Amino acid sequence: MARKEYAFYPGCSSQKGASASNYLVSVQSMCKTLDIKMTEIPDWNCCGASVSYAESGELPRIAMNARNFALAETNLPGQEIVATCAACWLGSRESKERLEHNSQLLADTQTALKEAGLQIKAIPEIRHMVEVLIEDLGYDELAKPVKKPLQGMKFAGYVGCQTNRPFGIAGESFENPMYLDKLIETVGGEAVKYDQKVTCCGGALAFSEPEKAQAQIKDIIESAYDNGAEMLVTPCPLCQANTEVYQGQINKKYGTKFNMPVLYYSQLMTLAYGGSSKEAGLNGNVIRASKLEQFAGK
Amino acid sequence: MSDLNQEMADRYKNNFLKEIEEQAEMGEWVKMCMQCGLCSGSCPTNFHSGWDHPPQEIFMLIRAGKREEVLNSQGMYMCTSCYNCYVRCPRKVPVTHVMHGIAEYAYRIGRAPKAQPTMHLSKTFWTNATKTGRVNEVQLTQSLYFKEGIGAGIKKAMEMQSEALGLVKAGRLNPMEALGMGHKCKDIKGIHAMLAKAEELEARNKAAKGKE
Amino acid sequence: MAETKTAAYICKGCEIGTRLDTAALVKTATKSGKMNLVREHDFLCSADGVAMIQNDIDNEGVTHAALCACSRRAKTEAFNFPTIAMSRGNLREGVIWIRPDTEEARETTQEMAEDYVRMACAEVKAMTVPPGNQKTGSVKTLLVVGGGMSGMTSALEASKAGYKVVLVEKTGALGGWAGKLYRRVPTREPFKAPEDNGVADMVARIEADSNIKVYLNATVAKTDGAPGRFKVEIAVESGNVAQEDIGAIIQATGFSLYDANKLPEFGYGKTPNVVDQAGLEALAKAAAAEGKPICRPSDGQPVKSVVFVQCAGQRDASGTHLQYCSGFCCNTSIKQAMYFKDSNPDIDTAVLFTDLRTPGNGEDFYRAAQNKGVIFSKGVVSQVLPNGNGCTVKFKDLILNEDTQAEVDLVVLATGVVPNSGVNIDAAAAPAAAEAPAEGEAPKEVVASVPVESILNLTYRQGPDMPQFKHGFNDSHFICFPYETRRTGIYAAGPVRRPMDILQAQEDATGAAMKAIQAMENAGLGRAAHPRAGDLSFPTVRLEGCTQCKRCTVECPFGAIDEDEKRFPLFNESRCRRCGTCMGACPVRVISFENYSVNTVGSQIKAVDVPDEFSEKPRILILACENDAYPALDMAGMNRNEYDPFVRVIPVRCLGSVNTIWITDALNGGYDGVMLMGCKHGDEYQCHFVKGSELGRYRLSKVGDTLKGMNLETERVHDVEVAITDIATLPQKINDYAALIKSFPPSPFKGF
Amino acid sequence: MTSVVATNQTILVVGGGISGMTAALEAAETGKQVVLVEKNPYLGGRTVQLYRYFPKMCHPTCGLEINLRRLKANPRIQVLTLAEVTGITGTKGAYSVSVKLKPRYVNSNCTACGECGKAVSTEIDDEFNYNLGKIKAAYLPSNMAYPQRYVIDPSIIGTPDADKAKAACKYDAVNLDDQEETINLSAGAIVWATGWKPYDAEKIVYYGYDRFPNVITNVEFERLADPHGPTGGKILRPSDGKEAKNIAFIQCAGSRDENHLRHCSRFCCMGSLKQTHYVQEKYGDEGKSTIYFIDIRAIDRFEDFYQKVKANPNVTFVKSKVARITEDKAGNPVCNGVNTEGYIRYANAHDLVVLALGMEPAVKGVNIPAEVMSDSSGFLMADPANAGIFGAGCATNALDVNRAVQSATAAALRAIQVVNKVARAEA
Repeated sequence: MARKEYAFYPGCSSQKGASASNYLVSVQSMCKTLDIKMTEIPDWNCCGASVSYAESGELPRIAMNARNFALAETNLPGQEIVATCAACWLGSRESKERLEHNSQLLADTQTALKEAGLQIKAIPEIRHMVEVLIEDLGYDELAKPVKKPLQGMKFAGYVGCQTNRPFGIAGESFENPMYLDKLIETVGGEAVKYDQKVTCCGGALAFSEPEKAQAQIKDIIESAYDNGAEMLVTPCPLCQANTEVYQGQINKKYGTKFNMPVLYYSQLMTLAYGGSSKEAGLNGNVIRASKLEQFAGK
Repeated sequence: MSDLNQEMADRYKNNFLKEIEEQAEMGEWVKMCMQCGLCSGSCPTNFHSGWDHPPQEIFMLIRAGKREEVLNSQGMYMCTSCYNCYVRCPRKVPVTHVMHGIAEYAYRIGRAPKAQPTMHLSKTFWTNATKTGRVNEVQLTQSLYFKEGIGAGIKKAMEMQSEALGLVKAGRLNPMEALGMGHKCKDIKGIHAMLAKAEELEARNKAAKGKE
Repeated sequence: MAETKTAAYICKGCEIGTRLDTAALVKTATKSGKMNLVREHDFLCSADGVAMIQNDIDNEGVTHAALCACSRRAKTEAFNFPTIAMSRGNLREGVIWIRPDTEEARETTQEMAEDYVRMACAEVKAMTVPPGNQKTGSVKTLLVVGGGMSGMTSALEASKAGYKVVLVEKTGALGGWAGKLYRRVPTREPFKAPEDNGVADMVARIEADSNIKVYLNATVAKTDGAPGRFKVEIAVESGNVAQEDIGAIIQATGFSLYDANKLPEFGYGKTPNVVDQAGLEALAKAAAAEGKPICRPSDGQPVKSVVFVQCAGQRDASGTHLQYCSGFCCNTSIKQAMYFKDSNPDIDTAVLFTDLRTPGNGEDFYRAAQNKGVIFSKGVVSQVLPNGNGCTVKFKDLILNEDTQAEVDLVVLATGVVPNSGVNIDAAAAPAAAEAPAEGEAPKEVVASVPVESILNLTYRQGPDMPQFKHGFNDSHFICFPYETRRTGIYAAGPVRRPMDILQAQEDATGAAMKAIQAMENAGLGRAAHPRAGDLSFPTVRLEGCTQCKRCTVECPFGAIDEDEKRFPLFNESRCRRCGTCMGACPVRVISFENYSVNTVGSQIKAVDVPDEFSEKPRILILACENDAYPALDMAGMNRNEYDPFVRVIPVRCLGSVNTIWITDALNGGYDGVMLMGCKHGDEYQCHFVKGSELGRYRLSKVGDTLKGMNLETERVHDVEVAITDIATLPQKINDYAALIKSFPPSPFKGF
Repeated sequence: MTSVVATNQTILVVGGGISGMTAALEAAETGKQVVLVEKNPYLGGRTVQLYRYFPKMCHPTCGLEINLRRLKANPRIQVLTLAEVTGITGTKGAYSVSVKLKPRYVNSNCTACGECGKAVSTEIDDEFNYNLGKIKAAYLPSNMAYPQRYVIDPSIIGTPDADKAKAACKYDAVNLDDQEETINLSAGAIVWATGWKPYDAEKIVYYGYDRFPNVITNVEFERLADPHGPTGGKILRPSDGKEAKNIAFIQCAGSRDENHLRHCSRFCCMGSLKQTHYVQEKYGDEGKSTIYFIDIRAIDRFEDFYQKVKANPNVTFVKSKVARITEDKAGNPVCNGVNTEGYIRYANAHDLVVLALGMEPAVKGVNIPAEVMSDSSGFLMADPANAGIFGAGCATNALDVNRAVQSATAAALRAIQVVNKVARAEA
């Protein structure tokens, strides 16, 4: 019997072989150490993400999320839904809010769900992995299993948007949230101060408006470098992908020499808890975090 | 599609604000804007290259009944969903959602600007995600690159080759997905039925409005 | 009257004892001060010291005491001896704190102290304790002129406090502007919808109130007398005149809307479909009465679209129309827009504004209107053109930055308010009262737009109505004292005082009632009103010496002095503020107060020891306004900002009370210079007696000739404008002036 | 034990700012007994912390001097400083009020000679100057402080410094055994005039008041401009003491904002317009001011003042709510936003940014009986039942000084109505 059990909503990017598979790997290792049991919601589907707004109407988008709620509720009764992806978390939470505040919408959603042989009674709480860590366990608990503090390593905690706005982590300010810095410090690393902590990475516009997105990404990485960071740390798959994958393109366009690894908080924690490179999913980083790999090797 | 546009134009005569309030998701918030400019000032994309209309100008245009200018605007598609405007708005207007809502409406009645890249992305993403219930990242990427035809697609694919390769090496991009293998939901039928019903209901609700 | 016994007390505390030779000071008080009793004390303000003085008063029969210690502004709780005449010699802030503690400074510092001791002795001997005059009127009935929201509120609030009220309304019904309203702007949370105008309820309360006597269709034909004893004649419809004894007066005569006919560019008068805010209220009332929607005047069809034009003829920098903002129009237009939206949400309702001004909770009202679908556009209207049964409104949209236009059924112009303030007596009066042209024009034009009949018909020497402030309002010039008018016991309330909405007007009217009640109470006890509240002294005049030059009657800033049938000045004591301007003005010096007179100051000037021309010790007299300059000098002392040892400072009630004889006496007495310190005058004057410093300076400008006549450099008399905060700069100014004086040869009048 | 004479015909005024003083004086000058309770060691409230008043540009201390003269001349007012009302029981016409008196450690023997100040060495935050500077732990709060009596800061009690202060006093005015006490007094009516506080600037996170030294508040700016303030009237910016000649004023910092203060605070527009005069006064044409605004609310004749400032070529108006403040390499605060008149995106660097903070009623969280109602912003509302407790000044609404005094004068009458009724009943 684990000390905490949740209905796990990995989301499209955090599946095996998907763009954030290394996130998944590290989260699993981290949870193992922390004795958190995450049971995947059977046959969960995509949240629709914010970007699907233009094609889908409100109801179809809500229905998609409602289906996940129904599945979680029936198969994992009484468990809160935990998402690791910022977009999944936001999409689900927004859907929950609207369903609970708009009876017409709820009724229509139920009618749609019936087509899939489902219905919702009570919508479970929607939590982000980070909330579980700092609210249900707390920094002290998270510090206990630390075997190898990440001494002398400088990270820029890159919070980005969707774990931060509009809901955010309780007690944090939208403009200057501290939780990621605290997590970094909890595992013995140093969190550098820089002013791009909550700048948007361009999100989905990395695809459709690459110039705009990359210009923003440049600001973020640059500021991280300027303030002495060796690596970026983020809680969001899309932030991770955007800030990591496009560094090459940015170098081409701006003549910069960016080569900054971008990690997930869960990877740092896994390592600090004594996990291997593999368990931390370091092999999943396009820009290899060699310093961490050596650290893990020791 | 465009006759739906005509139908709406006729239904709301010159009252574009009412049209938006009833037809666009969260459109009822447009009237609450006090033109302080905080949203436009908070928007990340606006910094880098100008766009035709930032959020609060869109709101003002709607009130001024400038239907074409709004529906054709690129503005809504510049939204990265960063929610800066949303959390800062002194009138608590959910700016992000209003922008999304107007974009969806423009698209629905066939007035969205042609070849709007984000529009295209949005469409592609949704189609992709709902086809199997889960996103097929490779196909998504492909269909995005090839939106302007094979040539452009290959060019872009080449540009992005190193990135893609990197991802593949890192085990974060599964070439097999190109062949439609990989992630999908079991109950695809159920999902499609559900979505069909949802779209039907939504259409019915919207159609019911503004008809007294 | 007990016989006079004088005493001087020298304090040795706060280093006075160590810095000064107090034994010598005792000698000075005895010898040249000629005090019957002189005592030293180590710590005069201590319980023991105070007891000592009290004992002398009780058992030694001391009637006059000169306390030579700290400033008159310090230790007032301790040195509180209301039964005797008392002066203060300022040895601490005025001497040791502004002088260096050095060997070479010791002698001049001691001389300074000795002079201040002499001056304190001289002053107190010239003083008597004001007995207070019980003859002044004791009527406690309040007259309220104007039966609108403000007037009704003043009446009800005064009655509630137990006072009788006479309420005069020139129309046939109470209610005023508010009575014309269909609804009023909400006064309580949630500030979301117009509420009942509240008039009926107030009228009912007034009718039920036995304290309140109402005259309808009545005007004030004549107001004679002074606070506590006004005799007011009220002309009633029948042509009869009613007599009322009145203690104090509130003028709550409200406003008229600015005449929209002056705005042809906005189509007013060209089509009935352009109305002002009153017009819209009328339409709304009519519609409500018939249970119909608001209709277009031109053809009686229901209004489908309406535009509100804010600031129509207001905030006009060109000076053609009103320069000011009328404050309430934004909320009023929002309210009127709601008339339409609440009845039918489909009516297009737009408000065109440049700055939307909804202060305080008005912001909630603004939001509520937006929520109801009222459109707000930041735009400037250039033209409104009649167009069939509608109007074309041309305007520049400042947000979309384009010229555009709207076709609407109805246009409402927010034209703003013009005060019903009566006759502008200053416009007619002396050049001293003339405003700068830019300021002047608009108000005159504005005032001209309402019939200028006198409202109070005061029999005052200085005119029939209250003096007006900027733009014709009967406002106060003081930020800290919003009710201070220049007519004692007469207060303005509501929009006649400054533009305001109903809620503010009611608050304002309650405050005005407070002041009026206070004025009645104090008049009855012969006490002065603000700012010398409670002062029991009052001006006495030796008529046998009066030359009937009328300067006092003309100059009194408060219109306190009339002329009797024999052309002698007639002092109306309860109108008097005790500023002393009349005393300063009087060329034959027949006007004085018991505790402040030509003599109390003159004797101090004479008391100063003026060394001979070989001593190289000039003497400079400083006459400092007690409200600002003297405190500034005090604080200079507290901050140890040193200044020249040859100055001798005498506080005066106001520059206006300075009689030129003091200056000529000083110069004749061998003083080398005279420095006058008074408050700022002119448009932004800071004089607490309004015109005091201005009049004082006007008088002093004449002294130049006297100086020439005496063959003295005109710079020897120097006037500085001083603010209470000039703590660091004032000593510098003194030193600079002293340096200038030292550059002149010694006064030739020394030793005569 | 402090003794106060008070009966059911006494009016208690809570708050010794300009509203409280006005209410107390107007009532007393009408012959009523008044007890005036102030939590600071001095009277005058926030107005005495202002450099100048709009629109006359005159000095608040000028009016304060008059009011203090009125007060000194009036035997009917008893003043309690360092005092806070902790509880009220009873009803209209018969209240029993408990007042907590904090120790001043200096008794009425004090002559304000200043020896104790010279003697102590400990320095404490200068609250009068919004902590922009330091002062000795034995101090006279300001030149105009009334009572004109020193204060010894509790922090040095029990330290040698306190003993030095005591030793330095020749008049036995320092009493280190002074204890906090709570007294009870009766009152027939109560005027609640506890005024306002500036909205907490740190809550507007995107302006970075907590992060950027050169982002300050409008109330702090008043102290910088005041010749008797911490910088001797020089407008120097906190980060490096450099003369701040290019200054931004951000309107509606907290006001008109559902995330902060829902109401419009009324005075801030005029306040900033006034403060542009300070910049002009200090630096002439070298001083540049930029006002970022939504609507300029210069109501009634204040419009004249606005027009004058508008005519000043050194003042720029930008219709825009600044979206975010950042800091450039030189440590200059940079205002980022969009000018809504023409949609010009700007990122303007300034030497100093002044946040025109809104007004929050200081009433919040104070124990006043239920019969006193406050609106959702915390401002006291006129009680329809007209009980015996009346709000005055900025405790009731966001007001400028002039309107606060009006409100206080009205409150005085309402209180008098109650005690007059009591008097008639008792007669």
